[in-house]
Amino acid sequence: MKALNEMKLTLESRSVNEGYARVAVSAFVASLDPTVEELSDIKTAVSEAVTNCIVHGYRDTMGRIYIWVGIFADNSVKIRIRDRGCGIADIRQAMEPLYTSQPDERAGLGFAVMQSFCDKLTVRSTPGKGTTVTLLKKIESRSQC
Amino acid sequence: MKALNEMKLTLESRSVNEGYARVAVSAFVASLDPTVEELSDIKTAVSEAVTNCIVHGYRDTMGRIYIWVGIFADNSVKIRIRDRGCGIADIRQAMEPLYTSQPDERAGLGFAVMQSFCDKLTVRSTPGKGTTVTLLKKIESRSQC
Amino acid sequence: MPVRIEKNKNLTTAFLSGEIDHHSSAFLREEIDKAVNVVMPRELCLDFMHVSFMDSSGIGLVMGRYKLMHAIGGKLKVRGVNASTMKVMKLAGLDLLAKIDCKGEER
Amino acid sequence: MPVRIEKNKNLTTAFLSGEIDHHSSAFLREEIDKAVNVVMPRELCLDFMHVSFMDSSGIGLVMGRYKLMHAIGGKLKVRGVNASTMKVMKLAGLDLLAKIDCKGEER
Ligand SMILES: Nc1ncnc2c1ncn2[C@@H]1O[C@H](COP(=O)(O)OP(=O)(O)O)[C@@H](O)[C@H]1O
Ligand SMILES: Nc1ncnc2c1ncn2[C@@H]1O[C@H](COP(=O)(O)OP(=O)(O)O)[C@@H](O)[C@H]1O
Repeated sequence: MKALNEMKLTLESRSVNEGYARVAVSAFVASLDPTVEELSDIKTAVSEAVTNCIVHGYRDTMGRIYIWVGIFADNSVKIRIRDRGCGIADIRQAMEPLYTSQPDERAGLGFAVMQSFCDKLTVRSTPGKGTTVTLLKKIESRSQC
Repeated sequence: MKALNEMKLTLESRSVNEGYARVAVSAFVASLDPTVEELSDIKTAVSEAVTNCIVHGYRDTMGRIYIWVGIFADNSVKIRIRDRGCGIADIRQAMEPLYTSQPDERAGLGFAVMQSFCDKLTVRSTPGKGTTVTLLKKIESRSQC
Repeated sequence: MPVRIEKNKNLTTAFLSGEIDHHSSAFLREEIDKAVNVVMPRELCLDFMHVSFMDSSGIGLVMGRYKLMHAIGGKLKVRGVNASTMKVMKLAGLDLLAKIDCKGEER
Repeated sequence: MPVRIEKNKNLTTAFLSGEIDHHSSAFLREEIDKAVNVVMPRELCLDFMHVSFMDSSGIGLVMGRYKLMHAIGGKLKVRGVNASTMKVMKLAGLDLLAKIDCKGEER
């Protein structure tokens, strides 16, 4: 299915860009007229994925974060967030709730939040090459109600 | 001079993206703490440049608009807006206030607005290849006041 | 970008709202011209009270309505314009064509 | 992401505001822990009344303060949490650790 409208955004892995990524994605999705709750779910999931690129993917280095957002005719949004950082060796373990490789700072709930706040979550990763997270969220069209 | 922070945004040449481009650029610039007037100047200039890509550059075709924004240590913002559309044969004429190639719909004031709302405007274009508009705006740091 | 139009032979008012750009202005132009062509008012007022943004696409909108009112022997008034929209209008010299009231000036 | 802290031996309250994410939470953690280590209060209240956004970085913030208060024999209370922040807290089971008042519930 081709997107009705799509955008591509490239950001540097500075933590100040976490907030910007949330705004940029949610403003783009706004054309689907989501509810406040749907929009806040999207913001939260995007925040988790972008933070992971910065905190884990690039850790103490600086790199680029590639975001793609597509809006579809069935009122769904697909958001792809990609880094070219260290990658994940064991994706299954990484996605377990409460698992984190940085227990002092992180709660290990990023993937759990993405999973429960979106309709579908896909994670692809190659150690040494980077990680791609794809989020899918259906927006209940309010005009259909 | 290297940018303190930069972003790259690619949009399709749909008129609905004019409003989104304004939001995306101005939210990025917000970290420099601009005044309401400075932010609205930037929104207006961006709106003119993006609209020109859609209305003139790609006219009845669909293409991509490439936006780059850089924030600098001297509190200035550089915004580059580029299309791969039809290009401009005579840039001097195009930039004259009130000149427009579409007199029924347009006022011919897009470049005049960009010029007077920014500190510097550069236009580069190659017929058949596309147009690049670069806007520079200094933000008066409020913390310096 | 919705518009509400109060139709009246003496004074027809178009209450604009939201952001006026190339994307929204075609629709506005159509709606206003439809009303003007039916009512043929003596005066048309464009109310910008709830307009948060306008670029040079809005100039074409105002200019075109000025010409239309001129053609039917009527007048154009613009009111409730905020500071940034006023800046765009002044650049185009619209303040020389029509009476423009800024936000806060009108009662 | 500023924080105002009302220091009191019985009840120390941290009034958080804005967006809580990885970027802002390190600063918050530091400020709150500094105050707690000086005052050693019997109860710490995290006031979320003016927090507009929180992701799982905020979980670490609350969890860490829970552990700190536990270590000094005190209690933790969380109040003024909005619906979307509550959703994140519930996912982490924070409602089982500390008393959480939602927005509108408290006087
Ligand atoms: N983009 C990424 N690059 C490398 N590793 C990642 C990335 N995202 C997640 N991980 C790994 O997966 C683990 C779990 O992630 P998550 O559930 O978001 O929890 P947290 O971010 O709190 O650690 C992380 O601790 C990290 O080891
Ligand atoms: N991106 C572009 N691609 C091709 N032509 C352009 C572009 N931008 C501007 N032009 C040309 O320059 C003219 C003047 O532009 P401008 O001052 O913005 O006025 P307007 O958009 O109202 O026509 C346009 O009418 C068009 O012929």
